[in-house]
Amino acid sequence: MQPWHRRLFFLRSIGGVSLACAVALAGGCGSGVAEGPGRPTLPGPKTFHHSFEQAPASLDPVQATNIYANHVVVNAYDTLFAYKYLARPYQLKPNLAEDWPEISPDLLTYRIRLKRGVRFQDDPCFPGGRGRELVAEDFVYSLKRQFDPQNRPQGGWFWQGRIVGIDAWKSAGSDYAQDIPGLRALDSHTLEIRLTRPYPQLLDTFAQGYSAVVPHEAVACYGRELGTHPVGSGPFKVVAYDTARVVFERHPGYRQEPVDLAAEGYDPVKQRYTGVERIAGRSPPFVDRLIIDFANDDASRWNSFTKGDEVQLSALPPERAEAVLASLNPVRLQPEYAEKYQAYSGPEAGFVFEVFNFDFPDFGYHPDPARERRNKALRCAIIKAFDWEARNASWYFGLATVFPGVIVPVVPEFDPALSRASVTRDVDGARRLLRDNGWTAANLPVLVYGQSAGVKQRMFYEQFRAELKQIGWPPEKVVLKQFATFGDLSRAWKESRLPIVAKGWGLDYPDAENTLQLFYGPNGSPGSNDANWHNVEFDRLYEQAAVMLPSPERTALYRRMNQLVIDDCVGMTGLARNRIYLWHRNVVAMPDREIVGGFWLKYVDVLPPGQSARPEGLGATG
Amino acid sequence: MDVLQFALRKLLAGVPLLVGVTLLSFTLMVYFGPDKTYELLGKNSTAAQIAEVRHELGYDRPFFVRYAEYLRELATLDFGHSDSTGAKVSTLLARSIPVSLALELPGFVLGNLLGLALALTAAFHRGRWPDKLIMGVAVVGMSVSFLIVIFAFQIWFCTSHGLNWFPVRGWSAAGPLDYLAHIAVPTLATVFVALGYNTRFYRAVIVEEMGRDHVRTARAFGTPPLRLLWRNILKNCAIPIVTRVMFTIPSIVIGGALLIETAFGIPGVGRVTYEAIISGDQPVLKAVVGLTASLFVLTLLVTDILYRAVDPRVSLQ
Amino acid sequence: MAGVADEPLLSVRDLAIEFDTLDGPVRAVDGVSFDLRCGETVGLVGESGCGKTVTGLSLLRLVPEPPGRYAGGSIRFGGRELLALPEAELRALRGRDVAMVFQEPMTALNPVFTIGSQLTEVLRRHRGLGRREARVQALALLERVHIPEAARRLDEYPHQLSGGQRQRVMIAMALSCGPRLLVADEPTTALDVTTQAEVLAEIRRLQGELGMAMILVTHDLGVVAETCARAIVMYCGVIVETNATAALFAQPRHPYTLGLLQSVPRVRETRLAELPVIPGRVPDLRSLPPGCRFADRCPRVSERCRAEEPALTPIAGGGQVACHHPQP
Amino acid sequence: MTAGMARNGDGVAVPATRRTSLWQTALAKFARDRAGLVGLTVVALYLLVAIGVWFGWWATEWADITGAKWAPVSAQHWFGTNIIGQDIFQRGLYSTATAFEVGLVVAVLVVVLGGLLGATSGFLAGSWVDEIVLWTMGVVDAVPFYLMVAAIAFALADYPYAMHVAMISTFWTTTGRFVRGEVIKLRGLEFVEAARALGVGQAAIVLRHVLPNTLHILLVQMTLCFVDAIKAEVVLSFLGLGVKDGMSWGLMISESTLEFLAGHFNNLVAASLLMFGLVYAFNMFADALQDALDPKRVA
Amino acid sequence: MTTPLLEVRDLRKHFPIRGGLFRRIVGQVKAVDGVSFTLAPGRTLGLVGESGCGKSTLGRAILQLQRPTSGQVLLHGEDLAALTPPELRARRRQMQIIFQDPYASLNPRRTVGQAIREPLDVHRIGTARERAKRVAELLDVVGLGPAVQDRYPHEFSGGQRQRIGIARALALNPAFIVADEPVSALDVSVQSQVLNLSARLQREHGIAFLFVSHDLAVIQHVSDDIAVMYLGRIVELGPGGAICREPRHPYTQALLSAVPVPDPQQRRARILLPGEIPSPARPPPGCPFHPRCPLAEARCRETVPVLRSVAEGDGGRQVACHRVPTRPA
Repeated sequence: MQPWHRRLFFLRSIGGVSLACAVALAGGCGSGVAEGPGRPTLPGPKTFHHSFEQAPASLDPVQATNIYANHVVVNAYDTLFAYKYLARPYQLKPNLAEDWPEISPDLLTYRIRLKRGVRFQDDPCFPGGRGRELVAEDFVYSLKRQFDPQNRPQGGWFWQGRIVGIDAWKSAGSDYAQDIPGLRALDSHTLEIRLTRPYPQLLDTFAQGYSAVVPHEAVACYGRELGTHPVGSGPFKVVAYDTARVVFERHPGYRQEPVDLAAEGYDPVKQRYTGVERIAGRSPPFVDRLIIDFANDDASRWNSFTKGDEVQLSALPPERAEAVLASLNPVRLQPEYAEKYQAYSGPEAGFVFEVFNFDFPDFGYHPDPARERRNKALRCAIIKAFDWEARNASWYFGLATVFPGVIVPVVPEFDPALSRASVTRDVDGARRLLRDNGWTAANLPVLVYGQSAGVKQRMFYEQFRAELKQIGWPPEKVVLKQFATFGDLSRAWKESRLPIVAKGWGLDYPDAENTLQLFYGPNGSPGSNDANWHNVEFDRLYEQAAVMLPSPERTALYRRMNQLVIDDCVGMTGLARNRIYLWHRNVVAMPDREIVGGFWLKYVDVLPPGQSARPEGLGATG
Repeated sequence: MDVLQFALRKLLAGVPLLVGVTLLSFTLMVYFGPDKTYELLGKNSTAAQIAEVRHELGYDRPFFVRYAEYLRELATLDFGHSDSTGAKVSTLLARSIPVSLALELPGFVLGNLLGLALALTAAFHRGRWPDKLIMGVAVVGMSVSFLIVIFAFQIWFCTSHGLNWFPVRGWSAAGPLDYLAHIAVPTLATVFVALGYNTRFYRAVIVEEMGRDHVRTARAFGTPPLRLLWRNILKNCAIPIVTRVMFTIPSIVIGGALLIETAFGIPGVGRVTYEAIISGDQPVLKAVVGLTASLFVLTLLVTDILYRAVDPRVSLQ
Repeated sequence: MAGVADEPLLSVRDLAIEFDTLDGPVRAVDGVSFDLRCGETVGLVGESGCGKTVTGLSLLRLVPEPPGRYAGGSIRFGGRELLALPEAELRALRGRDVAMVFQEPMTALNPVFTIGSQLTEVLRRHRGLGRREARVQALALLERVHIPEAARRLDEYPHQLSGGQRQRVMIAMALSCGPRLLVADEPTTALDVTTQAEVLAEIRRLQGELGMAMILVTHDLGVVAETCARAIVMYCGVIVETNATAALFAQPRHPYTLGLLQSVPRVRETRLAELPVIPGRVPDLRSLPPGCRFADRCPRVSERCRAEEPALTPIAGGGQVACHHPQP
Repeated sequence: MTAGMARNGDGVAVPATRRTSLWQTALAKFARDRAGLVGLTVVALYLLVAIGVWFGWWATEWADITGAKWAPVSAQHWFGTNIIGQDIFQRGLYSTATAFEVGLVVAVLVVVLGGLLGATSGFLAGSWVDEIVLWTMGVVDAVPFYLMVAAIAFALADYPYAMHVAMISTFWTTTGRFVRGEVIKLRGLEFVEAARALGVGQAAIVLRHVLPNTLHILLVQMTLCFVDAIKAEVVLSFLGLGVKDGMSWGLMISESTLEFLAGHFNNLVAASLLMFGLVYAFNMFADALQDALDPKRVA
Repeated sequence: MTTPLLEVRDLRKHFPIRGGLFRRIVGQVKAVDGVSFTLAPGRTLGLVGESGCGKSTLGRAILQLQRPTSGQVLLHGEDLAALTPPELRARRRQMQIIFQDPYASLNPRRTVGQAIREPLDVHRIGTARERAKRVAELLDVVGLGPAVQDRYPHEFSGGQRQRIGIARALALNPAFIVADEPVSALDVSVQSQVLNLSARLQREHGIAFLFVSHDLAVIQHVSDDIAVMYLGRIVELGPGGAICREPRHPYTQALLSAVPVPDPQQRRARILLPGEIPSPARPPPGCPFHPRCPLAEARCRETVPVLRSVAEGDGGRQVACHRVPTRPA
């Protein structure tokens, strides 16, 4: 899920992490990069400096739970598959895999061949300090790590119950010497995976940081510290990492794979201004050094970006949108910014939403069917009272997309024609609903609005309370309950203790299934169905769609499920933010942080200062 | 021998304190503290996974087993690995403590020296306008919230809404200029706020000392003012001054300046600690609290020995 | 020695010292005048609050300002006007020409420096001695005031000495530069009787040896009687009587002096049933009665006393008394 | 001899001017302190504001959305509006009441707790009770303030007064130490010994002779604590450990951090000024009170 | 002699000195070290000695304000040291104390009336009206007048406060009062007033006094008998007149000779004692006075002299000195 809700407000508002070198790094900051033989002599290493609003907790792939972690993991490690650099909507491509897998007709057996000659980065954990070749057994080992509790893995749910024998392997004590029948290396470069039932998203899961390939030598050598000391086969090697920044250097032994722009989904009309044509036919990575600052604070990132050129690419803080943008759709910069920067706007692969918890008889399921009907009216009234546009205006500066239901705009199954009634404010309608169903200020239940401890979260509550007051809900019956840590909030969700769950969800893969599963009955608490909504028809449709490959039929099923969620007034949903990226003109990039996150970094190139990546002949803005 | 025995006795006396602090902090911050479990869970978890993670974290063990484990870690100074990043706790602290020190020492030293200077000025002009002016400003300093000072200075010195002279956040000690640029505003804010309290404190101490008989004696023997200040006032005020200075040390070294570090995005130990609290990173918490307590006990000891050094009347008994 | 042969060493004229209090200024010393010749010892006696200590301090201009203030008069020492002297010259004078011994030897010495350090400090400043020389001199001084094991004492701190020894150190310090005037402010009040006797004997001896003038500020008539040639009696900030000690004690002329002398218990052959007393209490300096300050307590009071403040006038027998109706 | 004031020849004149208790003396002294009086007046004004809030006379719409986002300063919105269109002036006024609630609750309880424990340990100095109290103080003081407060706030996450508990349990040691020191001093004074010599019981000695003589310390500590509590509230609320329900200056300041980047400072300025006014006035008042109650200066 | 009102037998008060790693008791300060005497009703025993000799501790130990380490204090034949705290509180009606510091001995937060009434309240004597009457009476007796009872101590001068202290001590009509340096802090003119007052009250009420002072002249003025203390022990005890006329113990002699006399005509020979008073934590062996004694000889350094009667039959004079000849058998 998207970690917006876990930014405790203090982190968010003031908790900028360091922009520059930490003391420990001071020595390594300005020197010490050996230039590869035969490279043109440059004034210094070619460096790309990026900023990011949060530090990943751990760099161990088994804990690559969010885009922040994935930004590092997918660049330090390799995954079998990856998303194409430029294709939108997102498309998979083989990465470590030599080609697409051979899939049995029953969709249960996958045979994947790996590229030969892929080497791990040099590291003291290997004999002689030299990285060895990556083999199929490494992938098997890496996936097993997701089922070894000692690693505190977080990605097991992708494969649990789906790969034959993997759960048994875990319950037998996670003994790496034991084989898993459904996960085998047939030879040094061939994998065979057998499923218990069709899993159309399987290859997507192999593009996740969770499934990145870890050499067992590194685990043996670093143990828990693998989380701070990645050893992979990716394009970059982590040379320094703390809570303030991560510094990568080029992995000199990275496989030579010239960029085929067409294969990456290049759209000359929309993407030519970025200058990505310059990388065609060259083998990434193109920069010697990659720095990602973790700066929680918008202001600090924005300042670093605009002040010098130490940070070359950053997201535009919504607060600055009015000052920087000339128009939003399409994105155009004000002239003074357009001279210096390039911009791109893309929708978030995820959304924020608030759902009712149906475990609460006050407005969820109730033994008395009449009361349950009245409860539904109550929920619908609250939904009508909720003002998405106000939230968009206040907090996202109008840059977000409000949409009905739970199928987010970024996935192919999104239906732009869907009625917007469920996200349109209707105070009179809400009052009428309450009145017609016998709800008065006296008998309305107390609403506990649970949030994490942040000022923004608090203001959400204040906004919500003020909106409810307008439909006649007494303000003292809307109570805020803030949780000191995200863990505590998460626990309250998982223990089904909060009547309203407000959270965000980041897509793991570009498939509506990823958000629809949030409403699948068996996923109830402590699973991801925080609403604890149990709809027989929805569950049936979900199970039916879950084993289907993408098709119009599946899309239809998805949309019916979506409508069920809307019709039962399960919650206020939803809003997807747009991110606006700005980067210095000498940077060649098509930035993106959605879905897995970070896979674009290896394609970034930096021109000498003063040069522009923007092709001649294009307008100043675009 | 005397000093050694004294030190031993004080250390011995520090044991109950250490037990108390560790017990209190363990109970509050670790046992009832934030729960890491739910941050380590996958997105779509099951009850079995929850139990699994709790077991991995050791939450399912009895209180006293966990407490004993804590004491063992403290005794061996081996706090293991962070639950969040997996980094060694010692590495984490070794990285952040110097940052906090480098960040706060200038402000601390400057705040105290300036406070002392202002206090002396005020005390020597007691009752006249320089005194009234200085003390009036000191009350202003005491009345402004640190938080507001930080924000005001940050906006004023570091953003385009003001002078825009210094980096708004971050930390770098790559070179002296870099370092100065990064500590300038935090130091200014620290000094501004500390000055009010320091000036008042030092003035009270100095005025009290100035009223003592031996100062009159020294004047009666023609001691010039500067010598009077040094020999009869400052040296004799050493105990309260040493106390104040010494007891700030544990909080700088281990506590860090949470607000400054958070507001200026400086990866010092204050932030590491606070992040450990909010993310429930118990190994880090245990280390910080345990080390603080130990340092506190040590400070008590060193302070007592210093008392002896600055004032011969204090007996080591 | 500077000054005209006839001029007294110290000449105080109409000295007035005020203190600021919450209730406004209070005159602690009001029109005090007296002279002191070289080598003379004068006792300044009176009860607490009579202004004797403030007068003593003013001779080195040590009255704390604020809250104190010199409100008038003059103090001439060796021909120089102390009240007009710049601070730097005063500093050169203090400790060298005029030295002072204080009441509380415990607090009057700096507790954080050794005896030797404090002694040599004075010697080096005023006599320009080198470190080693000063130490030799300090040792000699301690021996001179009869401190046993003087060499060891030099390296000790004040708190390691007994009260009597501390006061001896104070005296040694005061005498270190051979001052012409010693102001001793209740030098023995904090000491036990037997120690007091020793310290007084020491002071007397040294004063005789060095030939310096001395003002002994005390509340103890016995101490004055045994130490001083002349006595000045103060009451409520003014001098009420002054005379040679022998004459003053033999025939006190001011009713206050008489009352004071009579009310002191002494070791007598036979116990008295009752001590003679001065009735009433010392008036508050903030609300002094008009006329004689002693009028309310005086057995010889008349209307004139309540209206007119008596001036210090010479009397037969050499002294001076401020009384409209002096005792015969 | 003053007429009618003496007896027996050893009778004593007693001053005719009449001031009674030390409290009245202190009051008289305080009344002469201009800065203190100004401070007190300003504090009283703030208190009036707070009372108005408690009785619902004003600032009733502090939670309502009454305007546009970031409306500028106008007759309708004296300090403009915030990011969701709430009136900043009303929120500032409402926060005054919060400040008083926090300040008073914390100050009173700190003084009660610190006074009781301090007095007990002081009176029983050297006993095991004293040892335990001293140990507790040492333990509490050994944990850095914010760490301690954060820990308590987390441990009591569900409790609306976690912040108050946190402040009280850390602030009391200062008062406790002061009172302990004073009680040890008092215990050695002759009037306490006199009471024992008269056969007064232990409890009565503490209640009648010891505690009343620490009241001036308690009062001064209470004022200092009040200020500290208000200042700490701001920081704690800012850190998300503070006020759970309602509105406070600390919350306003934390709110303002959402607005810096967009160049809106109304929240920060309003909360800062309001808070500075109260704290400065209270500091002046506390100073004057301290001077008035200082036994060294009561003469 | 009649039955003594108060009899003190071999009273000792030791304070432990702690030291070492574990703060063990490493020594004792023998503040009072084996003191015995008797006091008859209505009489005054003057206790004189220099600072640190244990005279104040003795007074407090007798009153059980500091529980003695050993020995007996018999008041009317009853051993106070053996009583439980409640029993002791009841006995406090009979014994009182007047303190040295007129500023510290009255609670600044309580009025004069409350201070004087407190003993009556504590011991539940009389009705409220009777108590009020008694307070007025007492204030009258000490010369302050009942009008002052609503005032606070800080409004009074030192002498007046000492009168209040006396009134408080008298409230319960005690048989015995310890006066601990009651006039040391007062000016001469006030001192004589207070001395006269206490003498008068003693005569009128027949109170026995233990009058503690460092001032031999004051002691001689007020006392029937005088006890001279040195380092926790009584070195000489006897009728006041006799002791002052003809002191027998070398210490008493030195003490007497050191008292300054306000009479320039009377120049006496001083006996100057060498050295300092030793610390009571490390008293010298043998006679505690021997290091400073001009008469000291070998046995003085070894054996502690006991307080014993000496010749001449002058009212039971006792001296603790080897060099003073014993009364012939």
